[in-house]
Amino acid sequence: METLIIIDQAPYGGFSGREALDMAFSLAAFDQPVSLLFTGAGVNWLRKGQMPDEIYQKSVEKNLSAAPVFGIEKLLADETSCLRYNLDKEDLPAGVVVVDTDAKVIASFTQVLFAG
Amino acid sequence: METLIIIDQAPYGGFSGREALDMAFSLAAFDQPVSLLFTGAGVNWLRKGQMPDEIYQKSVEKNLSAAPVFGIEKLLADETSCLRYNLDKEDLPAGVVVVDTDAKVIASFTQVLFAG
Amino acid sequence: MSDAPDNTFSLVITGAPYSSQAPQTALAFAKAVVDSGHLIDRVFLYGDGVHLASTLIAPPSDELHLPHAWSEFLTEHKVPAVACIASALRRGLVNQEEQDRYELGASNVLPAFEIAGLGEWVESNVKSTRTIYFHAGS
Amino acid sequence: MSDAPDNTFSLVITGAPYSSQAPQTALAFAKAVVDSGHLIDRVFLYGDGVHLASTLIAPPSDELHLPHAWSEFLTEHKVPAVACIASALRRGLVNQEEQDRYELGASNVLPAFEIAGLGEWVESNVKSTRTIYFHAGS
Amino acid sequence: MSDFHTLHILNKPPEHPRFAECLGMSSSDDALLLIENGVLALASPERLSDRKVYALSPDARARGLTASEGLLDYTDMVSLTLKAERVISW
Amino acid sequence: MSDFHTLHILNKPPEHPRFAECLGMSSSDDALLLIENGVLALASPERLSDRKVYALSPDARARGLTASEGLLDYTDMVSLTLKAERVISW
Repeated sequence: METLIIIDQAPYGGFSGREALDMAFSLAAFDQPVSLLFTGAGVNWLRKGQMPDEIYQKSVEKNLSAAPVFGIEKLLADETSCLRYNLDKEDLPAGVVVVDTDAKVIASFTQVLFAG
Repeated sequence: METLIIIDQAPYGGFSGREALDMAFSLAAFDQPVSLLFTGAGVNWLRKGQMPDEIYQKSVEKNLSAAPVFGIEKLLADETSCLRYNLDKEDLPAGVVVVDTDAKVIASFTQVLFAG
Repeated sequence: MSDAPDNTFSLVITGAPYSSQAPQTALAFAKAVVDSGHLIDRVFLYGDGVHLASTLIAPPSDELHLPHAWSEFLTEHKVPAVACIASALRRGLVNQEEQDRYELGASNVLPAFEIAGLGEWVESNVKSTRTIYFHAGS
Repeated sequence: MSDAPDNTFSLVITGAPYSSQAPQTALAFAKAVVDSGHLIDRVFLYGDGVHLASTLIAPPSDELHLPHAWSEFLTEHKVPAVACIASALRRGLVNQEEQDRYELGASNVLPAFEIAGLGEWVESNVKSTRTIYFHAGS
Repeated sequence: MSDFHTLHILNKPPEHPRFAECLGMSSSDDALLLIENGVLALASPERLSDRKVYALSPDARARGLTASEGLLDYTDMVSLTLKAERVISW
Repeated sequence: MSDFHTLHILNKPPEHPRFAECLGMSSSDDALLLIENGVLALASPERLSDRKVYALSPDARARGLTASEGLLDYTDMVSLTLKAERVISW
């Protein structure tokens, strides 16, 4: 069983993205294959140089950099969303694959879910 | 002081519209002039024939019909949103005025707020 | 997948009662699962969904009491229900054990609900025919 | 309106802690109001915002404890704070009085917060120079 | 074999960003089930033209809406989730 | 006299329906203050061309964004709310 978790919410303004990441880490911890797709405002998770200390939150950039170590398989980013938010491919964290998200991408996973 | 409360959420799926109505009733109870603007998915508050018994909620249609009695001044509905949701002027509850919502409408109120 | 009995469902609720419609839709779905002869392996409350397990919700008497309606269903059909511990602690839902551990003044979790980790969700997800999510709509 | 002191603010928070950023932004704004020599007439919690008043929230120790940070601010600056009673009862926030009235097993409202009706919001709204709303963003 | 590839359960109104996301990530081999505020798409159905569309009848009734076909109750919804290869709640 | 008619405080990303509502109900005499996830509009600023735009610096920094002008702290935000005739939180 291969799971895709979609993150379409930007970080910091809400907590559902963090909760999505926790779900991904839990699946990986139990050896269940899991990938993440960032789309819509969710691609802002992938921007470099996040400094949320003044709003009393921890950087999700750091959390996300642990993803490969914890066994998350793929980190996907929706191409149109990256364009909309001015994120160039070369600026994305190492290992992130830019995709044109459509029904075929979805069909390559056994289950697809959101955290909220 | 004239207050405009904007309802842009459809009824039943969430509760912020009901909470907006409670705010309007409270202002009116303390003799503060208050009007409501329905826009976006919020115009679905104005559809006739709502029957939410099977989802265990009370009809907001009934709540809203009490608005003039409780002293709500104006009930405004955004024209573009009504078109989008196939609401004809003649189908709207009595007393609802359809407006092309722009900065001028906003400027005619002392304060403008959402319930959430 | 066939539509025949002995399919098992896992239900995940992430929307709060009296803020989203998720707990009501999930309950109607859960009743239909049981009525259709299928099994519910587990109900998992996550994110804002954990509020459904509160003992302290007191809606107006002419509104459906969702935590009580859910508790009755869970008890009647012996369906286990789990609130995610990380979500619960951040949102003020604690059982006796967490009350003691964090030295809090009270506990407020209904007896029909346990507090546990995401491992419960993973396990249920793996063994169920279908895992269905009930999110806030707005 | 001038920017000179003795302006009064009324703050309304409708977004929940650990679900929205509203309580953090509102606290930073409230501190800036006081630092600028203005007054805060009242803080009003509405809708999901009432969860900020919970005594039972226990976030991880390396995260800001928003209910405690707010309580300290309110106490230090003697700012009254009110959670809407209708929102609170639907969301499982009750003080001693409501616990007794509804025969509930516990109460869970921080001492810095009162429970009262929307009339408090109307009054504060009328007498303040500005009422500023802090909603969930998502 | 499954009746269709993916069942998309949509509980948000058409202007919600996730509504457009759902349409973008689904194909005409998929089915859409409108529930809760998602049934508001019945008031402007042209957006969904090439999809197999179902709607929860209690939610449509609640909102004063109806449809000439595809209205389901919760039991039908249970069956539908078993007919798809995968189910996504948006 | 006020410096501008209305101060719009926007805490939602550009794809949120309320973002478009806000633009539709504001005019070039108004000012926009981007806070929380609203600062993401700084990444695609062409949408806001004819408006006076401010952004909360702590929120922009948190999200790895910056702006050549209009970055404010919370104290500036307090002043701004007093300069407008009315303040709307979207």
